[in-house]
Amino acid sequence: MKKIEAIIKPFKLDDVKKALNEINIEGMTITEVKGFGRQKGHSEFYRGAEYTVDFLPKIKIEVVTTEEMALKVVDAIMAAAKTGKIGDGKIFVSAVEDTVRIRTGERGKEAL
Amino acid sequence: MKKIEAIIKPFKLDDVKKALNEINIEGMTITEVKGFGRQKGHSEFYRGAEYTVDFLPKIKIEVVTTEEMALKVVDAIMAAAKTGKIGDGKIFVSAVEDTVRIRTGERGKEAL
Amino acid sequence: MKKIEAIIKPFKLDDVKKALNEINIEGMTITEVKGFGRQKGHSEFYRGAEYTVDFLPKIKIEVVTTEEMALKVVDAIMAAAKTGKIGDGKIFVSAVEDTVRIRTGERGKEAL
Amino acid sequence: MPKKILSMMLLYLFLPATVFAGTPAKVDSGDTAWVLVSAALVLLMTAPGLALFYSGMVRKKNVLGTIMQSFALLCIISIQWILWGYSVSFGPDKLGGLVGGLEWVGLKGVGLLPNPDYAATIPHQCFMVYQMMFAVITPALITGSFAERMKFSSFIVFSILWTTLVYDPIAHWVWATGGWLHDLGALDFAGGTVVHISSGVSALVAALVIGRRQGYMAETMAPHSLPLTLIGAGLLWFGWFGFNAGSALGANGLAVSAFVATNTAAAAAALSWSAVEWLHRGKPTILGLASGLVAGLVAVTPAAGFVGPISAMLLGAAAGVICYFSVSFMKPTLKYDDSLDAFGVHGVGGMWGAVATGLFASAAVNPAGANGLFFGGSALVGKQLIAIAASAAYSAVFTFILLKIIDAVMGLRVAQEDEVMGLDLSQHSESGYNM
Amino acid sequence: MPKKILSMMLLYLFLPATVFAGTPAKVDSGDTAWVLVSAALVLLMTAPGLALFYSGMVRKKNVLGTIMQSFALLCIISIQWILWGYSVSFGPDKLGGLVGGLEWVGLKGVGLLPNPDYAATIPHQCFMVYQMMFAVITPALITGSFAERMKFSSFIVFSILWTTLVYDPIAHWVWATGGWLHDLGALDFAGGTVVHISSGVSALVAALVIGRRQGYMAETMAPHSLPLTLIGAGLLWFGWFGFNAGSALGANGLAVSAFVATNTAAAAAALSWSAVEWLHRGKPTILGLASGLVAGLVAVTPAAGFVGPISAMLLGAAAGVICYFSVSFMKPTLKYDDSLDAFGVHGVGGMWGAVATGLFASAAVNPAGANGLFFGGSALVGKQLIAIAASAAYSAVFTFILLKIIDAVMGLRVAQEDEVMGLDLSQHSESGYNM
Amino acid sequence: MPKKILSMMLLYLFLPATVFAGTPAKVDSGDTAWVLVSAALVLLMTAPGLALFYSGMVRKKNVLGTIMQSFALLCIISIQWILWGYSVSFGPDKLGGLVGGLEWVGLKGVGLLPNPDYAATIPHQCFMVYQMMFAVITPALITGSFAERMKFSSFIVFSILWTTLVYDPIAHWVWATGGWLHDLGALDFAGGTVVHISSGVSALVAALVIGRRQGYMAETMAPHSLPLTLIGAGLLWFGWFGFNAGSALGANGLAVSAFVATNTAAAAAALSWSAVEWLHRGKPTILGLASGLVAGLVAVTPAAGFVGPISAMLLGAAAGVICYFSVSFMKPTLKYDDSLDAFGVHGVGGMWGAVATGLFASAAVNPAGANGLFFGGSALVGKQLIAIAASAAYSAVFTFILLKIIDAVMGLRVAQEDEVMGLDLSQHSESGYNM
Ligand SMILES: Nc1ncnc2c1ncn2[C@@H]1O[C@H](COP(=O)(O)OP(=O)(O)O)[C@@H](O)[C@H]1O
Ligand SMILES: Nc1ncnc2c1ncn2[C@@H]1O[C@H](COP(=O)(O)OP(=O)(O)O)[C@@H](O)[C@H]1O
Ligand SMILES: Nc1ncnc2c1ncn2[C@@H]1O[C@H](COP(=O)(O)OP(=O)(O)O)[C@@H](O)[C@H]1O
Repeated sequence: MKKIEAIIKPFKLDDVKKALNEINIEGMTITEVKGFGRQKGHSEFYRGAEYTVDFLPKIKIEVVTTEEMALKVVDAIMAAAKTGKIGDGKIFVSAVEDTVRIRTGERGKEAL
Repeated sequence: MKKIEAIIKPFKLDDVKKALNEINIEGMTITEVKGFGRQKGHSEFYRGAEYTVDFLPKIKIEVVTTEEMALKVVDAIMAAAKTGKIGDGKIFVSAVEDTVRIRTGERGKEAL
Repeated sequence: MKKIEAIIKPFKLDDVKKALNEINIEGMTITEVKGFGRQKGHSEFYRGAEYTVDFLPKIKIEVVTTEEMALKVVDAIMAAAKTGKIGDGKIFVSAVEDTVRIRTGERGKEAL
Repeated sequence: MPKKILSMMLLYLFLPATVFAGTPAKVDSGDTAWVLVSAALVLLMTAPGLALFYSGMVRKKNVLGTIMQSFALLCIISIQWILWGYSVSFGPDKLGGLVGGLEWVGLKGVGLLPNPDYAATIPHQCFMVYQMMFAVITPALITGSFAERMKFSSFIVFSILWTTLVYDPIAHWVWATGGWLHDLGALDFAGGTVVHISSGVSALVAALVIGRRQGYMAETMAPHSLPLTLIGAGLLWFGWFGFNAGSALGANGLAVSAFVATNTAAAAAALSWSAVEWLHRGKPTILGLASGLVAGLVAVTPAAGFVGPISAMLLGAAAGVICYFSVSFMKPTLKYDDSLDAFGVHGVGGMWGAVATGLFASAAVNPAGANGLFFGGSALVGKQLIAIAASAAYSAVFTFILLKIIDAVMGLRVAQEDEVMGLDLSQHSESGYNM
Repeated sequence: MPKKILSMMLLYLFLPATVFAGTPAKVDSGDTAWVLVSAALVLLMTAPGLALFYSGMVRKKNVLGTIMQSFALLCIISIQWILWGYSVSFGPDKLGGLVGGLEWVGLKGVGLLPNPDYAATIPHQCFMVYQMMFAVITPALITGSFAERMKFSSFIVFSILWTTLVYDPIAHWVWATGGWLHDLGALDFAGGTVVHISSGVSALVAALVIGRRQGYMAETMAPHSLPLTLIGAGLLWFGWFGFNAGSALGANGLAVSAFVATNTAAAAAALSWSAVEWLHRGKPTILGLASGLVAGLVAVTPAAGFVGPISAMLLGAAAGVICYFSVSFMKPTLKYDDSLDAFGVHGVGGMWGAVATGLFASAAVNPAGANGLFFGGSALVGKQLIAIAASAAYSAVFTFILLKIIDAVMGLRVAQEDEVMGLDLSQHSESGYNM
Repeated sequence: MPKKILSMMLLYLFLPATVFAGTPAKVDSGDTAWVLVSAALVLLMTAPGLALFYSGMVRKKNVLGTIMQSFALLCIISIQWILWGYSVSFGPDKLGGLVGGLEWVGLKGVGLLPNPDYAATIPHQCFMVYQMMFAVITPALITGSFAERMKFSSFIVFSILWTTLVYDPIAHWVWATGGWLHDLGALDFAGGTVVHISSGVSALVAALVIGRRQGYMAETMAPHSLPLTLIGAGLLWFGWFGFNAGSALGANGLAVSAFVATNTAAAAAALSWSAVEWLHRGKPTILGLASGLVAGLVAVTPAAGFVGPISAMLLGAAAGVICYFSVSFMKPTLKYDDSLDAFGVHGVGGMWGAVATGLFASAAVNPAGANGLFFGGSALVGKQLIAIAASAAYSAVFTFILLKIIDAVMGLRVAQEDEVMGLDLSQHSESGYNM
């Protein structure tokens, strides 16, 4: 099994969710994160003080899926999350050894 | 070493924490996440608009532990987090190559 | 490729970011998490009730990087995040199979 | 012709008989200004004051459900009061001091000239609308005890019945011309008995009948946003000047005296609660300070127009200590779940205030009052105890009966999974925060 | 000598001619107290009342931009009003009832003695500053329609021009001595036409000219913090007593009557909105209740000083239902993005209120008013319809022209990526929350 | 018999000698209504107004600790004032204008009849309680300078001593019958010297003695919730009408004039601050607008009852610019950590206001005042400068001594790890938000 972690721009979440549903991915977990990268941050002013904010809001999507589906998932996210502008984000793929569904105790692919 | 990631219902956190402490797991990290799965979401109404909310609040628990303990941890979480209703969540197991304790520089099992 | 996940004390974030930039790490993702470990929590009082809080605020930093850089990253974080007091946190290292840059479709090291 | 008849009928339906506009000679503009401001201030106490004070203390998933209860009561009781509540409370006495008659239903006869029975220098409707705000806040206080678990529909039914059957009669006993506690000589300047004892005791009964929240004393139920609670506490203090000093029904020396007593008791109680907590827990909390100030405001309510500033200080300081103990020891010992301490602060504080009025009242401050025990009057304390006992017993019994009937008919409590999900989503399909 | 001349010149520049301090015989202290309090209350409605009501409903990234619009208007119109706005609105009539002259520019001649044309018992400046607060809140109401997407600089230019060219003349028509709608006999006690119809209709035009938000009807645009909105709703209710009962310009029977009507209509509308929603959606929401109460307050505004409590109840109940439908059916059907329902609540509610004044007004409540249709007066409704049509048409046309010109000159809308980023960062370089 | 003696003794202990209820002939109900409302408004400024204004600007971990300081002061100074503060400030003059005697300790002799020395138409206790609210807010203003790092216990000790030894005497100098600055003819309508200069200068000294926050100028210390700050700013503006227009001590032309001046200066300063910021930074911020409006309110405070609207506009516009520079240039250059700009806004704004009173005051507005430089009076500015110098020097010296003593005895600052953890947990064992 593979875990696909994608860091995307927050306003792309709906599109990505739809793209994943279209390829029958029906489970995912998302987290609000902050990203630092090439995308420039911005300045904020509070009275005398100027602060540079370079951690920008991003959404992390995690999908655990079968090896076969993994590539499709990556492609689907890529297509849906792309704006072409700096800061679109990254996708990381890694191995997952086992999955368990808490409700039933099913393991492996059954549990996805 | 293994990393056990469990996505659970938020109100089960206390039970899971207790179950883990009972098997002498004394370190863990939790994150507020949102999950999409088979569990049905709900509708919200704001004046004229109806929004369907299908990302539901979940807690992600991460425990890094030894291979030997990994199974015990999975079982403990499963037992404590189960309600038997859809949406109880998933447990994912993956490999961790190394662990470091920042305070002391200890590595590997020592660092857990 | 390696993924380095570090759980650190929140007020050390700026130092860690600087340390990483110094070794030319220019991408990272951070998440607000809560940690349970040896570090003692505290009590809070709300009228008649006393609650023990033992999940403490921490920051999780995730950096995906090349095998060569991985050790440097670990060392940089360790040096920057250390206070020497309990609760300084952990660093976990694991394997990442692939990375994709959404904007360009680049894969592998190019995408970092 | 038919048109004229129709309009006459409508006139009869829509208008109180004696409504005449303009300012009759006897209306004093300064007094009217003060009582109008006071009415607005008491409204502010309920919404958003109490709504915020309470909603900051609940868990995030119940923030809207909690605010909703106060706002809904403001709307519902505003209508109830005009249709029948004012008449049942202040209408011509029936049954020898027990209840008001229905002569003033729909505000018939309640016009813009003063009614000297109640207030000689302001329009009768001004008195009516000022009293309305008291009828609004009283059931809202109860909501603290069953917070986070009551069905919204049952809550509405309960509130209308409770206001009509419990609040309105007790208001009549104490404040109406001919009310039996009024004639007995029990003193309640601004509502210690009528507002705080009635709501506080009913709150205890409600907490017992409805039962504890799931996870009570096991899970953390820490306040989700103390800044909200503190905004509420500030607005309550501010609004309470309308509540207490407004009860002088004019901008005169008595109002000033009540204003000073109110402020002093609130401050003293906040400090005494904090001091006891500092000794007991090692640190003073801001929720403690806020709870203490409310306890002081509650306790001084019946006494405000009868005591001098130093008496108010002593009375308030005692209130902070007494309510601290009721909340920190009595409640955990007896294990009832009075979630936001409606009984612990309003019930206990209200009873202490009623007793304290019997101790600290001084005819030198208000000749229309009486001397309390410390000022040589021995009769007053007894009357105060009768008023406490009567209103507490009546509230307890009727609240119990009402809740049992409603429980049988439609259920009091939300379903178990709805309680886990929270009132905001389960009762109102909304989330407090979408951040 | 030159120094004396300089000081004389400065005196002339800086001071209204007839300013004299102290309390002239005719000033009534109670009336003055009430109108000063009312002016402060109406200020509170705008900032922070309306600012919070609106800002809780937008997305987190626009919270400051939304609050900023109300606060900026408070500052800008406060200055505009003193420099020329009051004169254009209430100055000596010009053009046969269309506009005020410039005689009172810079408050020249607007002193501390009463001006009996407007209010015989309070200083003229007291009337001026009370009216100022109305001029402040009116453009602030419009901001709900173009929330989350308007350029701050363009917003400022629009607001100054709109207030001068739309609000000030309409205020003159309706309230100034010699204003043509005033002389026609159209009734508008506290600003149904002047405030709510003018702002509501302009809001609709603005929503259409500026266009929908990106992602409208596709993305979730749920309110980011309903507790903020509810604090705002509570402050609006509280402040509206100043708005409506203050419009009696004294602490008298009329003020009391308006106070009671205001409270009653708000309560009835909140309940009727909630009831319809409960039937339609299966649950009552707190945003619904809050919207309903504002709808009731809007609708009773023109009527407050002319109707009794039961009329206010009926008028309010209808307002809740009518505005519910405008917001829940009309808007989604016609697909315009009146983001926070400035038209749906203020425009529609204001028109209903103006019509309802023609139905429910009763000379028995206020002899200075007239009888509406239900009380045997057949002429009033027609006059009300003329007032509605004139103010709506005038507002629509001028708002359209103004917006088109500003769009051509400097653009109305923020850049696309700025809209995605939010107004807080793009217009003000600040974040609402740093938690 | 013994009982009667006891009650007499208690009477003597608990009651001011001349307390008599009812409305004596000379009390004016309109004036009393206005001053009571004003007292309530000034209370609202401190809690929750200032508490929110300040607490929104600190980091999340200090939100409660910051709110707590304002609330605790409200309680503590309310008691201090009754026990001895009012007597030290306004009691019979001692030492030739330097301080009040202890004759009025415990409000002995401060009753419900007017004291014509201070206010001829309202009860003496009404004046007393109105003045109490000024004594409450003044030390609360200082808390902005040492926010996020002061020990709570030391803060309390400091505040009681500071109010007694600094505020009370300065209030006596300026406002008491016989006070030396009063007799000198220095003008301070509502507290520019007494409230803002004294607190602002003390704030600077406190910032210097306590030292900078850990991480100052290195870490981000962005406001955690600007919506809280904006609610506070709105309540401050609203409450300031009580502060300034209430200082007329009646609902008369002077109150109206002060009301208009207050509103105008606030608006002008908010706009000028925003304009300068727009030029300097490229964008106007809402925290800037809010800071500007407070600067305007501060600056107009001493002048409110002596200047016309156009003067107020100029005075306010200058205040916005001056305070912007003090906050944006002076503070970063000199590198002191006046965390929430208590000196930058209140100290600097207060001094400008006191000078501006010497420039813009006009006897045509208030015959009880004097003509400032621009109106032909050359003497006033000098007196104003003496008042500024005296109060600033006295405040600075005594604040320095007090802080040094407290530091030696019990420490001023929380431990290093407590500062990192935040005041909420370390001082009060509570969290502001549990979301
Ligand atoms: N090496 C990395 N490890 C973890 N996260 C990364 C890494 N590089 C980038 N990211 C994440 O991806 C986001 C986008 O990266 P950025 O360099 O801004 O633009 P782009 O995706 O176009 O290359 C960052 O905000 C960060 O969250
Ligand atoms: N393939 C997946 N990858 C990542 N997270 C998942 C996946 N499937 C489910 N989840 C997480 O598990 C939660 C529960 O899944 P759900 O399908 O609702 O019920 P159940 O656990 O009973 O099968 C989801 O809300 C989501 O957070
Ligand atoms: N086995 C573990 N798995 C995941 N996270 C852990 C584990 N052990 C510790 N942590 C994280 O590291 C943080 C610090 O650990 P703690 O035991 O308090 O101190 P130290 O890092 O000094 O050993 C914890 O708060 C938790 O977030």
